Amino acid sequence: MALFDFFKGKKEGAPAAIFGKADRGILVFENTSEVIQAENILQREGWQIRVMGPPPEILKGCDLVIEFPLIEELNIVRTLGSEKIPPLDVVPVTSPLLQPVDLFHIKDYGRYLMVRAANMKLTVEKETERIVNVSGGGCPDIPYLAYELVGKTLSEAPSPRTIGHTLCGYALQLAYEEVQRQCSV
Amino acid sequence: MSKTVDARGLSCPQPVLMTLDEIKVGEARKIEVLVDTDASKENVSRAAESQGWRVIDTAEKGGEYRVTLKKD
Amino acid sequence: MLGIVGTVPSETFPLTTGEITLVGDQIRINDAFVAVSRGTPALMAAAAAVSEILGQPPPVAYLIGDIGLGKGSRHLYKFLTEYLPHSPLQTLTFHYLQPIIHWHERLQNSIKTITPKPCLIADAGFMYVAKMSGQSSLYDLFTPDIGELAFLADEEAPHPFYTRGFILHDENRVSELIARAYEHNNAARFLLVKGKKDYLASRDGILEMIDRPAEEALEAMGGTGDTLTGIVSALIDSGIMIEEASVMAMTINRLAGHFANPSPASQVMDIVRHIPRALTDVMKRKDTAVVQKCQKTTSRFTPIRRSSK
Amino acid sequence: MQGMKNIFATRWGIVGVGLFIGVCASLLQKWGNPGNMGICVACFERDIAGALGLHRAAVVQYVRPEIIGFVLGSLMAAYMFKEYRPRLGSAPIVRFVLGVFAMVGALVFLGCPWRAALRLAGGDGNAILGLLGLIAGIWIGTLFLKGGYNLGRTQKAHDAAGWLLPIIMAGFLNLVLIFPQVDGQDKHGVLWYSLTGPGVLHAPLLVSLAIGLLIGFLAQRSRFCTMGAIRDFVLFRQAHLLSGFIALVVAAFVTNLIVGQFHPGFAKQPVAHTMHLWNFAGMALAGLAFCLAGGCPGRQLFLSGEGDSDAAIFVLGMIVGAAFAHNFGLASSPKGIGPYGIPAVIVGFSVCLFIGFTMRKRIV
Repeated sequence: MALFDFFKGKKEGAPAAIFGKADRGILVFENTSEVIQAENILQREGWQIRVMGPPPEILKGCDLVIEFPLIEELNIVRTLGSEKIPPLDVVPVTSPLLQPVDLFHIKDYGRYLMVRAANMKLTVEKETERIVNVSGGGCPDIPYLAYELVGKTLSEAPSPRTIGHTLCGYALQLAYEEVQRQCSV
Repeated sequence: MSKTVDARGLSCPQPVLMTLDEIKVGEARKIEVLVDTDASKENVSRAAESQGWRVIDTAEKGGEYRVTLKKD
Repeated sequence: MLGIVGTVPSETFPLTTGEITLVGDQIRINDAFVAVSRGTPALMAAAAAVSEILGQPPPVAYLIGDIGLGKGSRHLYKFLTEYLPHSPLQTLTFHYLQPIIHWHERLQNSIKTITPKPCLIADAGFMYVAKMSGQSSLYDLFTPDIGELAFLADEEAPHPFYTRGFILHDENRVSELIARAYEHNNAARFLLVKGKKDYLASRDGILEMIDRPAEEALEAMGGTGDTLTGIVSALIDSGIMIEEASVMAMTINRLAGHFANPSPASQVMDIVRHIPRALTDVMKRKDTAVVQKCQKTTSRFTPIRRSSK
Repeated sequence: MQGMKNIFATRWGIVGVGLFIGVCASLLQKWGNPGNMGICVACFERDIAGALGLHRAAVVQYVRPEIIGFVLGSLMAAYMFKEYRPRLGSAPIVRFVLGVFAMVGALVFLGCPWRAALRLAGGDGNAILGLLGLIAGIWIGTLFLKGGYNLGRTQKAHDAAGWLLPIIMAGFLNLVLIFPQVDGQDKHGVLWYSLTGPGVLHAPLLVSLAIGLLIGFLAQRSRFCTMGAIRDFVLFRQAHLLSGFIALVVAAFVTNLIVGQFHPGFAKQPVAHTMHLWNFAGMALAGLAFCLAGGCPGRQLFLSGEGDSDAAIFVLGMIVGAAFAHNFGLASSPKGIGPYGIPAVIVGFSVCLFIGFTMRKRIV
């Protein structure tokens, strides 16, 4: 019986890896801040897109790409062109894309609440919703984002998405969204 | 110099005795003690600290612990 | 001499090199004043404070503005590639820079021509790019926090953002993460892991752990890791061995944090202000420890001093 | 302390647990348990042996829910804190024999270390001799430990192997529920009950069970051990467990004072005799056996709950030892030691010394 199961398991496992996401493509941009702007525009237009990490062979450093349905290629490229952020390249997905982090870690200090997303930590004072600290992250926009965010309330502060340019900034955006969710509960 | 004490499968007070023996030998500045119960982990840590050693790490793997002790 | 390479969050700040001095709550490089809030200026401030007490020449800054687009970082990479082979630096600390793999490789090629090889320390974005390039083992010291350690341990992640979920940022699994980072050659010769507990590790595993004094509030505070990297850089440059310098730096940073009596809303300059006192304290303790050791040796009448293994 | 999120394993944790046990023991006595016997692991296991008909001493027959609670409470704590570690194979037969003679020694004194402490807290001066004997026995044991005595390593086992003693205990509880005590009857179904003597005296079943569960839970977390308290102090001058043991005595003493259960003296103490030498010798034998087996009778129950099957064998040894003690007239009574108590103590010592001297294979 065990032997039979073993072969059966092997047969079923194989095909999924070959087919899969051939109907998806990725948009490559100059830098992460363009990715984030493009994401804003495309989401506003209602397309089913996701921000992902590039496949390892085209990775340059600190970059993100947008995964999109290949069928919509023409419309999407036209839209981005009219918004003055044309992608550098459009590639069909062949190798697996890197998964962004989806884990949050929340620590309650009583008066303060800290949320961590990937490598970024954001701390707010619960009562006033004032951002009191930003830490973690090694990309150069983090000190800048911290400077812009710390001391402001969640509603006053610019969202990291609009002024950040790197992956760390993107992680901070995720932490920022999670804090907002936590504070609105 | 680092030594390893394997006290897995032994019940109290053997892990503590073996750790203290190694401390008394006085050669090692770092001792790694392997134990497999929480009580042994705590007893070994407590005994080492009473001898002026510090526990610098307690790592768990598959229900076993590696307690790393250090002498300044 | 210690060189510190990094960025400030400004689009207009020009490439600035020169000795770093602490003036009030700011650092001064030539005629430029920079506020010490976090990031590279915090690292520089801490290093300058330590160098001053030790009577060492002040550290030298290689600083440029970059808000994350990478423009300033590229400029700095290019400058260093040409400049470093002719520099008198013994210790180089790299900090917030945009990770760009091909520039990192060019910079490393340039560093390889320097003799004797300077001590290389990397933190933040520059540590990321060192790992992305698979060249971590060229470095002497990395100073990651737990999350960044998890990134070093994940042999597939090109950036901390992609660290896989099963590699937890768990304080209890530090030794496992360290072992994994070394297994795939994604760690420097030494790792100084910053966190609730600070660890010093090498390929042989954890060498030291310091968890006192403990201040809960420091975890949320931006810049506490930067000051630690600054302190250890200045200590190493003064001639102290990396192991010893790391242990001292962990204690000094914690003590300074403790003296500052912080809340989660404290800012990093509160800590920098207390570094001189913490450093003096640690030096004093070290002196007495040395004296005690000597007395022990003489009282035992042992003519041959045992070499420390 | 590094890696020690377990607050019960701190100094204040163990003191707190000692205080809790002391107060509970005193109150259990007030609520119905026999005099100075709020909790006595040896006596209660002996009562269980009687209830099962393994011996027919009519005055000590009752399935004590405290014992059941100890094992099941510890099991719960071990599972809740992921400390359940099924293990077995460290010289089981030796542990069985040690359990037998630990019980024989305890029944010559009329109590285990727990009861010795509670007797002291109740004013029974004979307990001092017992405690001195306990210390002497453990001291002998530590000499063997220093000389390299050990029973070898355990091995990992199936989860279910560690469940067996808890299942047996749950089975006992089940029997009590099926065959509860009927007034005036000495037997209901398979269980025997006492009509006179200490076996009649007991707190309400649910109270006993609840306190047993709580103590089992806390003791598993804190590693409370009365033998270890003395052993660790003698062996490494470490007072951690000892502080818990002392806390137990103090708490029981204060509670006894408050509820009027403190009666100082030597003569006419409840379930006790005044033959000092044999109070001392009996407890010395028990102490030596506990030390060689690595835990007091309570600790053996808690270890059984967290998966240590060798400790479970020791527990079964004690229950069988209780049957021997009463069937062969080895156990004492308030009138004095039993007819064969003296030779039993001598045989017990010989066996324990044999074990201590011969089992010192180096650990590999």
